[in-house]
Amino acid sequence: MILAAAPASPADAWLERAPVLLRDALTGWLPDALRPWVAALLSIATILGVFGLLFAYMTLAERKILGRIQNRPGPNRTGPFGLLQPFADAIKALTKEDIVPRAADQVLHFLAPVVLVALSLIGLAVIPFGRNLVAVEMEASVLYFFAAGAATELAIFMAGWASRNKYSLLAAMRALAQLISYEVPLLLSVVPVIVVAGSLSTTDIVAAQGGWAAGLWPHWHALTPWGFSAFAVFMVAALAESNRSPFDLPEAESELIAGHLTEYSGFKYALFFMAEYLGMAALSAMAVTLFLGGWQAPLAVLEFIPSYAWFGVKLLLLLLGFIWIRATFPRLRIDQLTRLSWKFLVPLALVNLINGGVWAATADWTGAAAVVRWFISALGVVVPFIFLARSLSAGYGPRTYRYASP
Amino acid sequence: MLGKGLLQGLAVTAKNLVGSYHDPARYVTQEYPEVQPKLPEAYRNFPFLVSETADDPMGTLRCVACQICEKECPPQCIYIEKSKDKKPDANGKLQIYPAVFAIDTAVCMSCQICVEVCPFDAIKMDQEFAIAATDRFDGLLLNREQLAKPNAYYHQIHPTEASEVDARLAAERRAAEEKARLAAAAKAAAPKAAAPTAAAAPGVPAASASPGSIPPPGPPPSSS
Amino acid sequence: MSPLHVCLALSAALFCTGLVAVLVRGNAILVLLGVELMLNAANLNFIAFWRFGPGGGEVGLVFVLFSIAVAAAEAAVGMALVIAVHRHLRTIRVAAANRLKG
Amino acid sequence: MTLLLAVLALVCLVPAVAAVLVRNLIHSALLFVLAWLGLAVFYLAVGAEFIAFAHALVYVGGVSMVVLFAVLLTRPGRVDPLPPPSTQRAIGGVAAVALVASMLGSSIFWTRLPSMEPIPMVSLRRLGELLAGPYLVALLLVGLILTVALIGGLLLAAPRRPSEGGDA
Repeated sequence: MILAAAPASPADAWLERAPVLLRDALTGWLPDALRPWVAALLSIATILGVFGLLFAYMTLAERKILGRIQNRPGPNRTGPFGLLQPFADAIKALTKEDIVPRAADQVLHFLAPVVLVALSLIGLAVIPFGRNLVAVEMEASVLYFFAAGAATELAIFMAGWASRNKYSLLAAMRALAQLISYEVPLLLSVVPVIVVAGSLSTTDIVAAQGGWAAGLWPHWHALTPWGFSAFAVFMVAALAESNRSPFDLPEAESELIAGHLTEYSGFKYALFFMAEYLGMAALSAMAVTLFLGGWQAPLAVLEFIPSYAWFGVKLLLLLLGFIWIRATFPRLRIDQLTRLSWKFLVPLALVNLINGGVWAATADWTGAAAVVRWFISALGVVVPFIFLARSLSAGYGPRTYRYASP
Repeated sequence: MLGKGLLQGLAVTAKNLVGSYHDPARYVTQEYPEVQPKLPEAYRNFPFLVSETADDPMGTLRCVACQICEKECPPQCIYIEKSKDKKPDANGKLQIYPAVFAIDTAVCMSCQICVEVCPFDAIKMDQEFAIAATDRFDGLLLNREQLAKPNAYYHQIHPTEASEVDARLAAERRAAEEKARLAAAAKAAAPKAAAPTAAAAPGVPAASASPGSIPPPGPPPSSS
Repeated sequence: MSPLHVCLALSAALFCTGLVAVLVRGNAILVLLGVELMLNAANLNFIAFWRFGPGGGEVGLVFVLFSIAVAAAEAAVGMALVIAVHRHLRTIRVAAANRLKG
Repeated sequence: MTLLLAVLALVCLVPAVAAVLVRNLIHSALLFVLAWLGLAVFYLAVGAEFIAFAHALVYVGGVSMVVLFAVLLTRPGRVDPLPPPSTQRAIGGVAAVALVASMLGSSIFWTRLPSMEPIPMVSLRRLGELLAGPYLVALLLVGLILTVALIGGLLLAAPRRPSEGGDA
C-alpha cells in the first residue's frame, strides 16, 4: 500500500520486475484461458526448483558449519569445496535398497514420506517471496499456512506407527505430544501480528511493515518490543515444529536409534530429510514474512537491490540460525520440552497478545507519546519474561560441579 | 537470568566457527591422506627387518633365523624357515639366513616383544600404519622382501634408538675384532695359553648387557 | 441437480455415516468420531445455505465457526473421558460402561 | 460447478465410509482425517475460505492428534471382559440408519429447491466485524467453553495420585 503510493518507486526497476517479465514472456503467447494455469505451473516449478536446490545446499551448509564449529572441515571431497556433495548424496540415496519391514503397515509406510513432503511444500504457496511474487494470493493465507503445517506431524505419526517398531512408535507418541504443545505458542505468537497488521493475508502483512521510522529504523515487527517477543516465541516453537535440535525428540538418535526414521532407507529416508529442511525453510520464510518485513529492504538506500534478494538473505540468515542453534544446544527431555511450552511460551505469548493489542490501539500516538508507547510495550515484554523465567527455573539453581570446574 | 547460558553457549560456538577460519588452534583437524601426520619418534606399530644397506637388502639382513621371535610372539604371527646354506653377514662371518620370513600384520598386536628378544637387533618396530589392503593374504601377510628395510630408514624413523643400536653394534664389532686380534696374538705368543674367557673383559661394557633389551635412556653414545 | 443439491446430499450422506459409526461400532473413540462427522454434516448445511441459499446466511458462517470450536472442545473432553474409562475398565467398548458406579 | 462439487463430495465421502467400516482403529482415525481434509477442500470449492482453513486447522491439526493419542493410550488389553458385539445390534443399527438416510434423501431430492445464483463471498473483515459485534457474547462464551474443556480434559485424563485412592 505504502509502496504503491511512492512515486518513482524501486518497484519499476528492471531487476525487480525480472521474474514477472520472465513469466509473462513465457506465458504471453498462450491463449488467455490457459495462461493462469501455465503461470501457476511455472510458479510451482520455480518453488520446487529453488527450494529443492536450497534443500540440497542447506544439507551441505549444515555439515560444513557443524564441522567448522567442531574444529573440522566438513565434507570437501566431492567437487571443489565439496560443492557436489548433495548430488552424490542424492545418487547414493536413489541407488540404495528400499527396505520395508514385513510386519509394517505397507500402505502407511509408503505414504508417510510422500505426505510429509507434500505438506511441507504446500505452505510455501502463500509466501510472498518478493514484490508481486506470491504463488497464491488469499485473504486468509496465514491461516492456510498453519493449517497446512499442522498436518505434518500427522505424517510423522504415520511413519512411526506404520514401521511396527517400538522406537518408531515412541517417536510417533513424542511427535504428537510435541506438536500439541508447540502448535499453541506458534499460533498465539502470530495473533498479535495479525491484530496489528489488521489482516490475515501475507501480502498485506508485508506491506504493513514497509517504510522507516526517521528514515533509519524499519517498521518491521521484530523491531518492536512486542514483535521481538512474538518473534522469539515463534522461532522457538518453529524449532520444535520442524523437529530440529534441541527439540529433535522424535528422531533422537541417542535414545531412539532414529525414531520414526528407524525403518526407512534409501530414497524414502532422503524424502524425510527433504521434508525436514523444507519445513524449516517454510517456517523461516513465514517468520521473515511476519516479523522481518518480508521482502522489504532494511534501509531506503538499499532498495535498489531487488526484493526477492532481500527475502533470500533474510531466509538464509534464519536458516543459518537454525544450524547454529543445532550446533550449540543439547536435546531437551520430553518433560522439559512440554514444561517449556506450557509454562513459559504459552503464557508469554498470551501476555504478548495483550501487548500487541495495546500497540494496535495506540497506533496514532506520535511524538513523546510514541516513546511512552514503546516504553509500555517494552515493559509488557520484560516484566512477564522475568516472572516466567523465574518460575520456570525455580528450584534449578546454578549447577555445582564436584570434581570439575565449569 | 534465563537465557544467559543459552547466549553464552551460542557465543562459544560462534567463536569456534569464525576462529576456525583464521586461528589454527581452533582448527585442529588434519586432512589425512594429503597431510601426513607428524608421528612422534616413540610411535611404533608393526615390525620390519633391518638390513645393512639399501642396495642389497636380502644379502645384508641382520636376521640369522634364530627363531627366538617366532617362539616368543604372543599371537604367533611370525613364520620363519631357516636357510640350508650359510652366507657371510656384515662382519663377514658365515651365518644362516631366513629363507622365509613372514609376518601376518592382520594378526600382529604390535607388542614389540620380537624386538626385545632379538639378540641381533635384526627386527625393529616400523612407523608404517597405513597398511589397509583389499586382499587379506596378499596385502597383509608381509614376506621377507616387503619387510626388509635399510638401516638408514631405521635412523630416519627412530634416530635416537638407531644411534644407540649402531653404537652398541660397533662396540661389539670392535670387541670381536679385539678378541680376534688378542686371540691371534696369544696364538702367536703362546698357543697353549689361549683362553676364550679372558677376552670379554677389557673396554666393552655394552656387550655385557643383554643384547636385545632397549638401552636405558640417556645421552646417545657419541658415534659409530 | 444444482450445487445446493450436491451439498445437501453430501451432508446427508456424512450424517448417515456418522450415525452408523455411533450406532453400529461399539468403540467409544469411533462413536465420538461419528458424532464429529454428524457435526460436520450440520456445518456443511449451514455453508451450503449461505452460499446457494436465499441470502442472509452470514449468520450461518458465524455459527459454523462456533460449531467448530465447540467440536474441538467436545473432542478434547470426549477423548479424556475415553482415557478415563479405559483406565477404569480396561476397555473402550461403550457397552462396557453401563454402570454408574464403578 | 455441480460436477466439481460432486467429485469433491465423493472424495470426502469415500474415506468417511471406509473409516466407519475398517477394523483397524488407527486406519479408521487416519481415514477420518482424510475425510476432514476432503471436507476442507469442499468448503474451499464452495467459497468459504476462512471456514475451510479453520476447519483444517482444528480438525486435521488438533482433533486428529487428540484422537490418535487416545487410540495409542487405550490399546486393548489381553482379555476383553465383554462378548463380541452381536450382529443383531449391527443389523438394527444399519436399519435405523437406512431409515434416516431414506428420509433425508427423499426430502432433499423431492424438494424443489429454488435455484439461486451464488451470493457474493463474505469478506474476512465482515466476518470479523460480525464476530466482534453482534456475536461478541457468543464468542466470549465459546472461549469460556474451550477453557473449561481444557481444564476438564486435563482433570479427567490426569492419573489420580495414589494418595487419593485411585486405581491408576
